[in-house]
Amino acid sequence: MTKRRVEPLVWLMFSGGGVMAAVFLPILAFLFALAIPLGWVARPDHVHLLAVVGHPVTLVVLLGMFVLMLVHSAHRFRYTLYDGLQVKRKTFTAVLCYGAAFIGSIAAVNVLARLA
Amino acid sequence: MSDSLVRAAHDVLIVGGGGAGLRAAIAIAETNPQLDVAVISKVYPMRSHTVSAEGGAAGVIAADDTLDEHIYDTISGSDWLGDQDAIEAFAHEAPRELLQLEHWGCPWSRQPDGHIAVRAFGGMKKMRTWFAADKTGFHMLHTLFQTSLKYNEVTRYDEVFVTRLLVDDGRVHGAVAVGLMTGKIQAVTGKAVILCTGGCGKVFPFTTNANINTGDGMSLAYRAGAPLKDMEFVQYHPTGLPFTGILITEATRAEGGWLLNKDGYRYLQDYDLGKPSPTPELRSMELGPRDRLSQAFVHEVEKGRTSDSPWGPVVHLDLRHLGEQVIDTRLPFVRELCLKYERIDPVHELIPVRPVVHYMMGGVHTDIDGATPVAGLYAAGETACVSINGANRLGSNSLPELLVFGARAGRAAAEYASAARAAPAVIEAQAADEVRRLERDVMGREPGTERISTIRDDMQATMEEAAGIYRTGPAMAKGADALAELQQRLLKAGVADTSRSFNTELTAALELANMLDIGECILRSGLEREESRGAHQRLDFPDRDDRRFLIHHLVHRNPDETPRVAPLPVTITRWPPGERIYGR
Amino acid sequence: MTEVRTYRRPMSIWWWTKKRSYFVFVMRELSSIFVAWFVVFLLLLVRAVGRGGAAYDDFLDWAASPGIVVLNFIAMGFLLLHTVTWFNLTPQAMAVRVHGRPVPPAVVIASQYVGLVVVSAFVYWLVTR
Amino acid sequence: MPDSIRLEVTRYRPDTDSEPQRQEYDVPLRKEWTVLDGLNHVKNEVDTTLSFRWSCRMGICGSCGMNVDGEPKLTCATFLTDYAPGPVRVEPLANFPVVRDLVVDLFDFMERLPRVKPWIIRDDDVTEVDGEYLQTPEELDAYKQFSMCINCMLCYSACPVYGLDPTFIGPAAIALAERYDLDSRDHGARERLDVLIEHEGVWGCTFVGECTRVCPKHVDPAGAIQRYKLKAAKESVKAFLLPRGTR
Ligand SMILES: Cc1cc2nc3c(=O)[nH]c(=O)nc-3n(C[C@H](O)[C@H](O)[C@H](O)COP(=O)(O)OP(=O)(O)OC[C@H]3O[C@@H](n4cnc5c(N)ncnc54)[C@H](O)[C@@H]3O)c2cc1C
Ligand code: SF4
Ligand code: F3S
Ligand code: FES
Repeated sequence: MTKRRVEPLVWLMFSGGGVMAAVFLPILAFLFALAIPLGWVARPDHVHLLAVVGHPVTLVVLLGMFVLMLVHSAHRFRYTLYDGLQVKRKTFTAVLCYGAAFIGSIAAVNVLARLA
Repeated sequence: MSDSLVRAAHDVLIVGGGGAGLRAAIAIAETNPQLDVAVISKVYPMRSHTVSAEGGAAGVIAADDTLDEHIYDTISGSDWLGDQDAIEAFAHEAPRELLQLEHWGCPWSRQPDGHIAVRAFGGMKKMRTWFAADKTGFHMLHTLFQTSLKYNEVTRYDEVFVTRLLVDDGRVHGAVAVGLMTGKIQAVTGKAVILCTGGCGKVFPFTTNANINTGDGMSLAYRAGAPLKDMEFVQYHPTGLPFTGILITEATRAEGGWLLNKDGYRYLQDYDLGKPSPTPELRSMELGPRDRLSQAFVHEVEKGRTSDSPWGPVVHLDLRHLGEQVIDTRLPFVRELCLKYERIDPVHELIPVRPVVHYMMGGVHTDIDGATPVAGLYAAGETACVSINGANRLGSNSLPELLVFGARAGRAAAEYASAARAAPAVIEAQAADEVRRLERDVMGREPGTERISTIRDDMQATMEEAAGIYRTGPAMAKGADALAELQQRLLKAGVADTSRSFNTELTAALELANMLDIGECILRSGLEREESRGAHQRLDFPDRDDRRFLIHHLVHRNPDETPRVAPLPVTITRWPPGERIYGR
Repeated sequence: MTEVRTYRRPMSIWWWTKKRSYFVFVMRELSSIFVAWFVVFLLLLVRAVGRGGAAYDDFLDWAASPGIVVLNFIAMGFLLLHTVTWFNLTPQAMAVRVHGRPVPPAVVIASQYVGLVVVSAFVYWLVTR
Repeated sequence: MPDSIRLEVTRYRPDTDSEPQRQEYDVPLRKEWTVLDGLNHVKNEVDTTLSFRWSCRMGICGSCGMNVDGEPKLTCATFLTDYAPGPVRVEPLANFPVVRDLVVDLFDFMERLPRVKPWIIRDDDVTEVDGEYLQTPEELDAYKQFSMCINCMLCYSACPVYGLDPTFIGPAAIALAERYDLDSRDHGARERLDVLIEHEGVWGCTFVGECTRVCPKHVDPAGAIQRYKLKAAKESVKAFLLPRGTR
C-alpha cells in the first residue's frame, strides 16, 4: 500500500503554481506592473476593475492562483537554497520557505475576503 | 595474516559475471535456495563482453522449424566435430531458455501480433534467431544482471580478479583473487567452482573482442589440471570494421546486405556458396557460414580484387538497398557504429569490412553438464568447450549456449556442492603460496627493460602470423617457438606501478601470462591436426580427413609445464559425417 | 566497505557558474523569487482596488516610480524565463497521449503557447473592456 | 592538422597522494583516435602506471566514462580531433569519490540498484515457462527507450543534485524503475513507487535536465523522473481521497 507522504502533494501544488505562473502571470504582470503604470495602456476605470475583481469567480480564481504560486515559489526557492547556496540547515530552510508561503496565503485570503 | 587470507566460504563460486555466469547463478539460486552462491568478476557484471553481442540467439520457435533442423545446421556448421548428444540437448533446451529470458523481461523484438520475431542467420536453413533489435547481448546481459539482483543468496565480488584455482587431491576448493579496489589478495573458497570467464580474442591483434577477453578461465583451468579442448579452432568473423575491429553483425546480411569486392561484384558466388539472388536466401551466399566467408575473403585478396585501406585490404558491405526504415528499426546500432567509428552512413554508403578474430570454439573441456575432469570444477559459456561448436560456430548459437550450459552447469554444481565437504586446511597453504607468488614474482619484479605492452604486441603479431585464416605446419611451429621466447621475456618484465589500488598494470601482466598459455595451446593443437576442417584450414593439408581427425584434441599440461595433446572421440548419434553443402 | 582512501572532490559554492547550462538552471530556479514578488504586487493592487479609487491611483503612481519600474522589468525578464522553460520542459515531464498515441513534443509546446495567447487576450479584454 | 595533442590527465594514487594532481602527456593526433585511444597510447608507450577502466571500445559496456574538458563522456566514443588543437582535460567522472587516477567508486549506485527492483514482478506466480507473454511492438516501444541504459554513470556525473546529496537515488536508477513500470509484462509499479516516493527517491531532483543532455544512449532519465513524480502525486491524491478499503 502506498504510504501517505506530503512530498507528492507539495509537488502537485508546485506544478500547479508553475503552470499558473507561466500562463496567467505574464499578462497580469505586464499590464499592472509595466503597461498601465507607464501609460502604455490607459488606466482602467476603478469601478470597472472593482467589479471585475469583486466578482466571486474572479475571487476564487485569484485565491487559488495566489496560493499555488506562493507554494510554487517557496518550493523552488527552498531547493535553490539547498543546491545553489548549499544551505545545510534543511529543516529550518523548509520551515522558513513554506512558512512564508503560508503567511502570504493568509494575507491573500484576508485581502480577497474583504472584497467579497 | 592467515586469518584474513580466506575471505569467505561459499557453496558455489562462479568466476565470471557475463551471460553464462549470471545464468548459472540464477539457476543455483532457483534450484536450491539453501546454497550460498558467489559471483566473482573482474569487471562489474554488466560490463562483461556478452554486452557487445549484437545479432541474436537461435532457438526453434517458428511453426515451420524443427529441432532436428537446428541440430543438423549446427552439426554441419561444426564440420561434424560437434558432439551430437550435446547439440541435441542444446537445441532442445534453447527455446525454453530464451522464453525464460522473455519472462524475466528481455525486450525481444516482436511481430505485430505480439509473438516473438525471428530473423535469419548464417548457416541456418530456417529463421530461428531471436533478437532484440541489434543489441541482443546487451539486453540479455542486463536482463540477467537485473534479475540476479532479486536473489539475496547471490553474493557478488565485483572487480575482483581471480589468479589461481585452489585444487587439492583432484578436487577444486575455491580460488585466490585480487580485489582491484584494495589490491588485497585473498582466497575465496567454494565447494564447487564454475568458470564462466568468456573468450580470448585478445590473443590476436585484430579482434571484435573487448579488452577483458584474455581467456583467463582457460588458463586457470589448464594450470589446475583440467585439459583444454579443440583450441585450434578460432573463428574469424567476415565483417569487422577496419582499424577498430568493431563487429558489424551478421544480421546485416540476414536482413539482405551484400558483400562486394572492389568491382562491386558479389564475389561469394565464386566460392561454391550459391548464386546471387536479390533477397537473402538461407544457407547461401552472404548467409553461408563464417569460416567459408572469411576464407573467400583471403582468396579475393590473392586475386587482387579487394580495395586498399590504411589497415590492409577490405571488401564492402552494401546495405543501401535495405533503406533507412529497415536499417533504423532492425539495425540501429550498426548505423550508430558506422557513423561514429567510420564516419559513414550505411543508408547511403558502403561499409568497409574485413575478417576479424571473433570467437573461440575451443575451451575448457567439459561434459554435457559443464563438468571438467577436475572434481567440483565446472565451465560454461565461451570459455568452455562442450562441444556444440566443433570446428566452426554458427552465428547466434553462442548466446543460447551460455544460457543452456550456464544453467546446466549451475544445476550440476549445485548438486555437487550439496554433497561436498568444506575445504581442507591445506588450501590455506596454497593460498599463501599464491600471495607470495604475486607479491614477489609479479609485483616485486624490478621494472626491467621489457614492457608488458611490447610483449603483448609481439604475441599478437605471432599469433596472427601463425594461426590466421590459413595455416601451415612450419608457420605454427615457428610461432610456438616465438611464444616460448616471449614466456621467457615476460619473466623479465617488471611492473612499474607499485600502487595497490586499481593496479591495471598488474592485471595486464597476469592476463598476458594467461594469453601466452592459450596461444601455445592453440598452436600445439593446430600442429597436431593435419587436416583442414571448419576454421582450421591448412595449406599443407587442404582436405578434411575423417579417418584420422574425426576427433577432439585435448591439451593437458605436463608437470614440466609443457603441453601434451591427446585425442578424444567425437560423439556421433544420428548424423554420420557428410559433406558441408551451402547454396546448393 | 573497503579500506581504500578514496578522494571526494568538494563541490564549490560556485559550481553553477562553471557551465552555461548550470547557470541557466539556477536563473530559472531564481525566477521563483520574482513570481512571489508579483503575487505580492498583485495582492497590493487588489487591496488598493478594494480601498477605493484614490488608493487605486496612489498604487499605480507608486508602481510608476523608477525603483519599482526597474524592479518590475527585471522581474518580468525572469518571469518570461520561467514561462519559456516551463513550456519547453512540459513534454519531457509528462507523456501526453491523445487516443492512445503519443503527441510529439513540438506539438505539446506549441499548444501551450496557443493557450498562453488565448488566456492573455482574455485577460486583456477583461481588464481594458 | 597538428600531429600531436596534449592530454591533461588527473592522477591520484591513494597510497602516496593526499589529493589529485595533474599530469600532461602528448599523444599523436590521429583522425580515427578516440580519447580512449590516446589514454591507451599513454598506458602502453609512455606511462604504464596510469589507471582507467575500459573494455568494449564500442560504446556499449559503459566502463569508460570520464570528464573530458569538464563534460561527462564515453571516452571510447569521443574523438581527439574534436578537441584539436587541445589541450584536453581528462578527469575522473565528477560527483563520485576517486579511487585511483581516472577510476571512480560506483559503490553507491551498485548498492542502490536493487532497491528500485529492476526485474519483472508478476501478480500471477508462473514458475513453469511455456509460451511467451505476448507484447506488441507498440507495447515494446513504450519502455524501449528506458531499457537502453548502459549504466555508464555520465548522468550522475552531470547531476548537481547527486553531487550535493549523494543519498539521491539518481537518474539512471529511476529511469530503470520506469523501464519496468512501463513494461506491459510487469505488475510491480506499486512496489517501486513505495521506494521512489521516499525522500531520497524522486523528490530531490529539481529537473536540472543535464542527465538527459549527457546521456549517450538517449535514455532521458530527466523525463522518467518527472513522470514518476506525476505518477506518485496521482497515487497520493488517490490515497488521501479514497477510503482505505477501496484502494
Ligand atoms: C562483438 C561480438 C558480437 C557477438 N554477437 C553474437 C551474436 O549475435 N550471437 C551469439 O550467439 N553470439 C555472439 N557473440 C558471442 C557471444 O557474445 C560470446 O561468446 C558470449 O557473450 C560470451 O559470454 P560469456 O558469459 O561466456 O563470457 P563474457 O560475457 O565474456 O563474461 C566473462 C566474465 O568473466 C569475467 N572474468 C574473466 N576473467 C576473469 C578473472 N580472471 N577473474 C574474474 N573474473 C573474470 C569477466 O569479468 C566477465 O564477467 C558475439 C561476440 C562478440 C565479440
Ligand atoms: S541513463 Fe544514460 S547517462 Fe545515465 S547511466 Fe544510463 S546510459 Fe549512462
Ligand atoms: S540532472 Fe539531476 S536534478 Fe534531475 S533532471 Fe537530471 S536528475
Ligand atoms: S569502453 Fe565500453 S563504453 Fe567505452
